[in-house]
Amino acid sequence: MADTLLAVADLTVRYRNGALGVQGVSFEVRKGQIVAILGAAGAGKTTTVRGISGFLRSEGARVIQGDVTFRGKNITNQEPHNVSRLGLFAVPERRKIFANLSVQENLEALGKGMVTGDRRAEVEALIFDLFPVLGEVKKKLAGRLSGGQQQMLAIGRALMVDPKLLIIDEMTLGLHPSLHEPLFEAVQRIASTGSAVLLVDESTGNTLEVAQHCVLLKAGQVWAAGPSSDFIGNELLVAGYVGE
Amino acid sequence: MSASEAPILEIADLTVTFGGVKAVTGVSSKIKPQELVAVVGPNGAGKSTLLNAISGLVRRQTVGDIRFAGQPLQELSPHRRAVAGIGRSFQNPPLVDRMSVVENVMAGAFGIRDYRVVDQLVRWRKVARSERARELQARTSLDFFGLGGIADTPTSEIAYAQRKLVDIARALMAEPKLLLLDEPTSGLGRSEHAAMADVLRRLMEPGTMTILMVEHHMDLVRDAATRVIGLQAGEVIADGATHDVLDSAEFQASLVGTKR
Amino acid sequence: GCGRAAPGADSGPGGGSEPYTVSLFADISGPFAPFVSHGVGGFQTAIAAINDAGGVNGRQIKLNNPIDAQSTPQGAQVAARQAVGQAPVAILVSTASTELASVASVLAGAGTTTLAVPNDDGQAVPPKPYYFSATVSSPVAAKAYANAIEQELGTLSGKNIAIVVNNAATSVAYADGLKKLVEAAGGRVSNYLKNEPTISSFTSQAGQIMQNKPDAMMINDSTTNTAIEVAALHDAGYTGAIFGGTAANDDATLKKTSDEGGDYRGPREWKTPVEGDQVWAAAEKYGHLDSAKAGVYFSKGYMLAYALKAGLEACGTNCDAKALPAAMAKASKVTAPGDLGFGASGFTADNHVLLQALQFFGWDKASGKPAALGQPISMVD
Amino acid sequence: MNNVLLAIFGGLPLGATYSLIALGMVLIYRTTGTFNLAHGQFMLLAAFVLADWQLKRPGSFVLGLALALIASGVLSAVVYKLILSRTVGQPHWVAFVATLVLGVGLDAAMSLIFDQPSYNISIPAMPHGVVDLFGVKVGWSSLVVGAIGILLSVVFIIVLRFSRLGVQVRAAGQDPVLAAQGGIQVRRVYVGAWVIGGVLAAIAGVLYGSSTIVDGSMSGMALVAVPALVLGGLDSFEGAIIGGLAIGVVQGFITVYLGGEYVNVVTYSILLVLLLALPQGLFGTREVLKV
Amino acid sequence: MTASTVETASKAATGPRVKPWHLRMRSSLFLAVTLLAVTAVVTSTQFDYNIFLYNTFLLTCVGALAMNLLMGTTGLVSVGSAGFLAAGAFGGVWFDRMGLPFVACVLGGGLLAAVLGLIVSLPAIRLRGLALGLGTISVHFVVIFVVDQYQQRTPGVGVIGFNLPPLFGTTVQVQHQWAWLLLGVVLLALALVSLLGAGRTGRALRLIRDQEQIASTQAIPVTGYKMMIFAITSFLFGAQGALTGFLVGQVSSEQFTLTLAMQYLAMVMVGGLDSVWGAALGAAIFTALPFAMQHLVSAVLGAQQASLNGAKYGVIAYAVLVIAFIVGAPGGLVRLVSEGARKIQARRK
Ligand SMILES: Nc1ncnc2c1ncn2[C@@H]1O[C@H](COP(=O)(O)OP(=O)(O)OP(=O)(O)O)[C@@H](O)[C@H]1O
Ligand SMILES: Nc1ncnc2c1ncn2[C@@H]1O[C@H](COP(=O)(O)OP(=O)(O)OP(=O)(O)O)[C@@H](O)[C@H]1O
Ligand SMILES: [Mg+2]
Ligand SMILES: [Mg+2]
Repeated sequence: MADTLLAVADLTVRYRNGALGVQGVSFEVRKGQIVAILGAAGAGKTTTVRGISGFLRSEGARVIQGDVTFRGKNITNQEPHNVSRLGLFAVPERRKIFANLSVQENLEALGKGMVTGDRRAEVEALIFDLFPVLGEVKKKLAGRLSGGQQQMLAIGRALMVDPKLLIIDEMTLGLHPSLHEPLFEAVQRIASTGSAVLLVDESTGNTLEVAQHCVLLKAGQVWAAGPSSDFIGNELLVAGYVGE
Repeated sequence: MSASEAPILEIADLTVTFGGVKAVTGVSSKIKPQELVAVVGPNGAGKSTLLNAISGLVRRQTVGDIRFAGQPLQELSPHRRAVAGIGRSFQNPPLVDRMSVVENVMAGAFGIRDYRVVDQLVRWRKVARSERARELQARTSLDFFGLGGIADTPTSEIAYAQRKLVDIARALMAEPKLLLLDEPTSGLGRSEHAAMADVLRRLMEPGTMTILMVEHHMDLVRDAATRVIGLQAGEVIADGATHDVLDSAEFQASLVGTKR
Repeated sequence: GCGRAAPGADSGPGGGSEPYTVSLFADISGPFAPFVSHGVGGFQTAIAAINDAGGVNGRQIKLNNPIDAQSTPQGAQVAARQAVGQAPVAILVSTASTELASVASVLAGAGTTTLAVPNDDGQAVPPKPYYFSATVSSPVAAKAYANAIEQELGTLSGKNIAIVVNNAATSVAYADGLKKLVEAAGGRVSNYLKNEPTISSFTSQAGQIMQNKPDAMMINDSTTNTAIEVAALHDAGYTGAIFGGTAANDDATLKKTSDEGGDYRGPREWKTPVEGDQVWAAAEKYGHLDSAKAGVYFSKGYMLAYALKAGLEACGTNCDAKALPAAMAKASKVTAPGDLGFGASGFTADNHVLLQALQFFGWDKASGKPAALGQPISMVD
Repeated sequence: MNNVLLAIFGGLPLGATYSLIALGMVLIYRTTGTFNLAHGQFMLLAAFVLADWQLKRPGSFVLGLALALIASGVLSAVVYKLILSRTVGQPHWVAFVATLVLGVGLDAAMSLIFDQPSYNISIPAMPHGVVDLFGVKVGWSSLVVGAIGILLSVVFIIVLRFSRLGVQVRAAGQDPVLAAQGGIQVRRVYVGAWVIGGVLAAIAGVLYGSSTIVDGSMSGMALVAVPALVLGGLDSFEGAIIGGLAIGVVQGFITVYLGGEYVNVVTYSILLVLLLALPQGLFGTREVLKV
Repeated sequence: MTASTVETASKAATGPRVKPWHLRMRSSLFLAVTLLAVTAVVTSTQFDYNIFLYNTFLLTCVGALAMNLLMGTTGLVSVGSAGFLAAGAFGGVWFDRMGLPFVACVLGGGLLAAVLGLIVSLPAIRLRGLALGLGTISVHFVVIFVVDQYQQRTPGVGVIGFNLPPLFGTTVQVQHQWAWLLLGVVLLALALVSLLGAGRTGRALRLIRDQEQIASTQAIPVTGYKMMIFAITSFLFGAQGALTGFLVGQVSSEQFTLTLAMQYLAMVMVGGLDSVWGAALGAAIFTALPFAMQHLVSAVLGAQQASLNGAKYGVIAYAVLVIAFIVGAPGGLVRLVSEGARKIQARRK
């Protein structure tokens, strides 16, 4: 389809120890869409994200089968900076920030794709509006922030590049509930500008509410997939999630 | 006041300062045995810092008085506090990646001196016996968390949520009297919150444990906690029975995070 | 000692056609290798030449492959044991003195004639009947320095001598010896400075030395340090003679120190082969030109091999490991094609050192070559 | 009084050499998190190449210098590509040991290729005279070394302060994968840093070599400069210069008041105290450790 | 929570990389038996110099085991091992000159090194990683300076160093006796290292290694443990130094170089960190390597080249080998072997 941004076909990722993190996962993300990946702990959500974003080698993993296509280009097993250059930005699991850089520097430690000029002022305003605390601690070393503040910073970094596809793994991890709603709203706003968002999040309800499409993983495979509306209050979801 | 009414943890005017900025400001509170207290509050409110102060990780930056079972902690190093019966888990689980899961859990039992360094060199029988018992205990504990299947997996290879649980299982190995949990459910799905609540209840059952838990998920707090302390900008702004605090309108916005 | 498991006597008798077996160990690797490993080339060149010229007493010399002592005492021990185990008539050694000292007991146990490039300073191995060397011990070398300085200044009495050495045991031993001799002759050691192995400035020290206005100097240091020191001394206004050490006597050092304006003299214990002479040709023929170019250790090895030949000749056709030491001691005159000594070569009776004179060299800017300065300094009383 | 001046003016030129060495090591450390203990070998290679060139073609300099800089830069890039890019994700000290072993191997390789016992470098424009500073005579050449070191660090500080490159470089040094995911051309930044680091080493090697004899012992200089590096803070360019000069002066005082044989032991004792009292050095960033 | 709450997507069986107590003990025991057998074979079939070579391997094993405990298990990067060896060797010399018997000299050398180790552990409490590495370089220079001064100031010793008396007299059997004596020492060291590295202490040390900031919250006295490990490993290094002095018969400050210290770092990395087998294999490789390289070079380039430049090629080959291991097999030889075995097993299934 013309507006397909990301196509994942038969993705199989193997870790160094031989374990298959995911097996034969397929789905698509279209422009303007929010797609959610759901699944229990260890179901393979993070592995899927890694398989797409190229964040594999440092984890000792490889895509051994299947294709990941982004904006028409095959990015399977590509280096992260090449993937990023195409406009894909991933916020990895576990608050990945540069602990020994200040908050401000973290927001600038980005490659060519970083917003400039007026747009930058706009984006920064947006970030500090979403997360006012970050504005107060611009000079602080990121490693000294609280857990939630680090997560805010990680998301803030993603906004600094205006990505075509934004992937956020465990978006609300450690964030106070009062921040959830504005954050989901922000995600919707991003999608509405024609970008797309691939979302992994523990707060299933909110996620399903904002997402158009949903992929439910179980034990490394797609257990169910379809429009989010199908999932809300669905038995299948409960089964896939909790495991009978 | 009966003995059991005496607070197990007594915090008086606790202040933690990082380079001039106060992360915790004049916090005072008494926690009684067998309470399950939830600490809630916005990001950066000082919740983790409070736990760090109790377990002794930010000793130099701390002023104020903390007493555990009547004993002042301020002079005690973190490992002595652990020996005294304070166990904890972490917001970002610090496990030894190059050990198997079960060994990570067993590492939590260090404080139980069933044998000493010297025994290790000479009393092999005794050590072997203790080790077997310890391993069994760890496996049982992993089973309890539904992690029995990954007990022998290298820890570098497990998913994030599993790490969080392993961290808690490790904290339990020392059979602490006071258990500090930092966001036990972050990274767990909503349906797993209920399971966590169940775990917490079962931990409380024998009537020997007191839990102080930092948590953002109000469903779990509601479900499990007997009391809630609300922190904001380092100060206690609410302290009371769970429902009283969670339902009071004035704390809804700032603490609970529901509609503004 | 320990080495008696494999006595070296059975190479002996046999007919005239059977070769003499000779073992060889050396610091082929490790920190000392850049200097001493070239002794191997000298041994090999000379023995190949001797064999081609018909051998000794009608017998060839079979030189075994060199064993690496690795510049460590442990390595030297393994190497020495292996050498003794080969049951040779003689053992050739090209290691530094520490390694040699560490194998003293092994060699003593075997009693096999040992011809070694370094000297042991008469401490670890007290002069032994079977032990022969091509390097003087530090007391003897110190005497040579004192003689050379006296030659330059006319007298030591009332003179200020400054000493600069690398803070390594060997160099310090030379300097200590010189200090004693200078003071005994009525002179004064105005500065006695010790250096770390790597320095990159000598400005402060040069200033300190100049405060005492020395008449002559001794520097016993590495090539790089020597270059820095001479330059700094020159900058500080020193114009007198500087007597260098055996570790800094190569062409590049002589040129550099001369470029910097110092009057530096590097001592050479042996001549080095030069293009066109007999030794150079032999080295080229037998594939050791690289070693020959590398300097004085090649020459030491070369001369020791001819000393061995002299000993074997004196010992006779049926010479064996038992008989050789005594015969060797009689080799008071050793000659070799293209003799490399600065005087007569032969073993001194008291300490079995082959070398008998030493020559200081400076850089001759006009010819772009090193040039001998003054007379050879005799090292025998 | 005279002794004090001797110590200071004797120590400064020494410090200038340390500074120049430290500068290259800081660049590599800051970018790739590798403490490059083969830096001395990079210096040596450049010095050998130039000296060998001058030996064979006396009088010619510029081309030889260019070759020397290229040789060292290329070696540096190759070392990064073949070895250090592959230790990513392993602890810092793995790279530390790798560069140490590499140094040993490079020393052996170079002694095979450059088989003269020693070489000379002469820099045509290098002033040979002596300046008299308050009664202490200091060689011009050491002043030149110091000036070049200071100039180069000023350039680095300006370039990295006033462009986003500085942040990118430090980000790449801390977490290459995360940096790459943010679109930073980590590979280019790394190779660039190694090449420039190699060229800086070459400059240091040529300058130092011109003041002495060039032989294998030069590669030991990098280790001698380590205390300067730690004093300045491992990741600070200003620190490299000031740390280098300071350690140089301290060593000047040690030689004047204690004697040359105490230089290493006293300097390294100072280093130990420094590591304990001020682990991040004068200008370095303190590492954040937080649970 | 029920057993099925946490799904595992792994499709292949994964073995634990680190084993519980009884498996660790079993592998140490296996190593002990192997060493015993090798010693028996070597002493009964080999000549004097080969046994001597084997003896130097056994000595190296002691240090490698100590290094394994220090760096592999506890994560303390030390470049100070040559310093500890020197302290032990000179301690041995010192006690020998006081007229003490052999055993007292060796134990005394070890204890002297252990005291030094305790002093070193004071900075180690605050330093980690690279900083600790640099700190121990400082310690190296200080120790070597002190022993060098001792050597220079002892009359009649200066250049060459100290001589130590031969231990087993001058009989032919001397190296055999040494081999058995040293085997005993290695087995003691092995027992010490593996017993400390397993069980309760072992887990604590690994927690200190990987998660130092929080180890104290698990009731581990981090400071005390670091001091204990430094003291114990320094003792082992010290005893090794003294024994080496007696085996070789000579001790000189020049023997204890920074390169020697590096060797121990590289050794445990090539063999495999946090594994007694890794330590033993590393020691074996590093003892045999110089000789193997010499032979290799002379086979490839001919004896002529070998005598002249063989060692240089050898050093290059050595560097290449070590770097190849560091880069290509981060777990060292032990991991390489175990993963190879696992693969073969997987294929059989
Ligand atoms: N580095 C690794 N090496 C080996 N196996 C791994 C690795 N990381 C993850 N796995 C395995 O891959 C499977 C999927 O893990 P993944 O991290 O993708 O799960 P997840 O769905 O993101 O879970 P969570 O909700 O806990 O983050 C799990 O079985 C896990 O044990
Ligand atoms: N080591 C430190 N140095 C400096 N500031 C710190 C340090 N630790 C915490 N802080 C600051 O103290 C404040 C409280 O942090 P804390 O980690 O206790 O928050 P928290 O309540 O746990 O938040 P979260 O829910 O996000 O985890 C934050 O502003 C944080 O930046
Ligand atoms: Mg995940
Ligand atoms: Mg927190």
